[in-house]
Amino acid sequence: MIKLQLADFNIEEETLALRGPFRNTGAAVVFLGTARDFSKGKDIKGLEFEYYPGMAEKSLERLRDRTLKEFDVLDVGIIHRFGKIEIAENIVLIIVVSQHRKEAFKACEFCIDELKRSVPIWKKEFTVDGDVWVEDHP
Amino acid sequence: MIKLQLADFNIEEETLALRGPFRNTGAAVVFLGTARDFSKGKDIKGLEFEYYPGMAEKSLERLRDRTLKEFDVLDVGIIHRFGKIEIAENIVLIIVVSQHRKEAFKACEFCIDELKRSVPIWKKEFTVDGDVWVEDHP
Amino acid sequence: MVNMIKVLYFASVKEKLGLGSEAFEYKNGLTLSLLITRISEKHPELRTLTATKRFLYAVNQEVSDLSSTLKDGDEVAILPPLSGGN
Amino acid sequence: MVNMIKVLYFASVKEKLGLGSEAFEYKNGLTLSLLITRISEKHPELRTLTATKRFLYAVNQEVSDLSSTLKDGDEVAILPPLSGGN
Repeated sequence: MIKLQLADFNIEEETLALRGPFRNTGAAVVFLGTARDFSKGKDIKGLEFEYYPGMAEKSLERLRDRTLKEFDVLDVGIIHRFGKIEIAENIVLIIVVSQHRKEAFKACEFCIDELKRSVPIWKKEFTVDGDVWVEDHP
Repeated sequence: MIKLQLADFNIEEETLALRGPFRNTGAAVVFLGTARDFSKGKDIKGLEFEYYPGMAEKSLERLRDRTLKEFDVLDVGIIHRFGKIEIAENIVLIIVVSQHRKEAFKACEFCIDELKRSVPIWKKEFTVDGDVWVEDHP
Repeated sequence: MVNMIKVLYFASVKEKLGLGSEAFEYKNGLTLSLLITRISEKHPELRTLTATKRFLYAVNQEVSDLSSTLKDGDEVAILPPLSGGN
Repeated sequence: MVNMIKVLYFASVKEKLGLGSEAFEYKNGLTLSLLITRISEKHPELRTLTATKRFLYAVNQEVSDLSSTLKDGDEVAILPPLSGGN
């Protein structure tokens, strides 16, 4: 399950949907990325995300496929929001369901690291000193 | 936040409650443990959890304190259910909120590993061959 | 003067004994180790359990060494191998 | 025959140029590298951006080497350093 959406998401509903078909799920590891009010010494008032339509979806699908291939997990879901996002709001959700927890932790961390590295999504920070497109990997 | 409860829990609500006071939360890592229908070669029909009242709560509080001390995270929540649990139902939820994700992943995995090792909670598996208290570490 | 120790049983032990707790009396210095021996003598089925599995013992809800000395009113718990989580 | 390449701009580049996409015409074999040079000549402000930052380039939504040869109708995208996630 891959989604690029404007709307917020509900962790409970998304996790339940991903686990739905599996009675052999023993573990789910969820990563939630949210908008912080402070980053690298600057106060942040809000964020905006832009993506490359078409390529971003393909990159996310590829990342999901790769995670399923490289780790012993049952399913992977990735949701990334775009548009304006207020402080404390949700940005990104990654859910990995598996039989055993070790693989789920590894796969989930891999997924968010790779997303930041390879998916064409850009973040703009609104700060008191002006608006800046973030162009370094955290 | 530490809870030992009979009732199910909602991941969204618990995560939101834990993140509530923090505007500097950039990451939440959640571990959800659920009841699998299969374990070590046996079909499982259901589970039951028993705990040592008083000591289990203290162990969970201590585990939370230790996680907060050893990792650079903002807060940790642990919920473990007791009583009878059906296949596919939730068992345990660990939520770690932090400014950065690496620490949240490490802290969350530490927390579930330690919970299994040190908190006086016992699991009984109902199988086709009879009921068994599980007495080995997964 | 007679001292009392409360002993709690959980999970497999509770089920095997059909008993969640019981009291043990003693007159002079008692270690956790000696108490376990007395419990095993009273419940021979427990001897098998504790010999083959990695049990822990708690005194007043703290995991304790077998050499610990007990005092009147202590709560001792026999903890079968833990299996919380999922 | 005149060939056309569609070029897409995102984030900081789009904002700097005030432009999300534009078309480039060419008559014979064109590499991605040569196209980037033409873009930089047309938009000098982009030269600074690409010189100081780690940019990627995509051809038809696949990250591509600067040596790639382009063909009529290709979609080229200038990708500023990525910063999705949180």
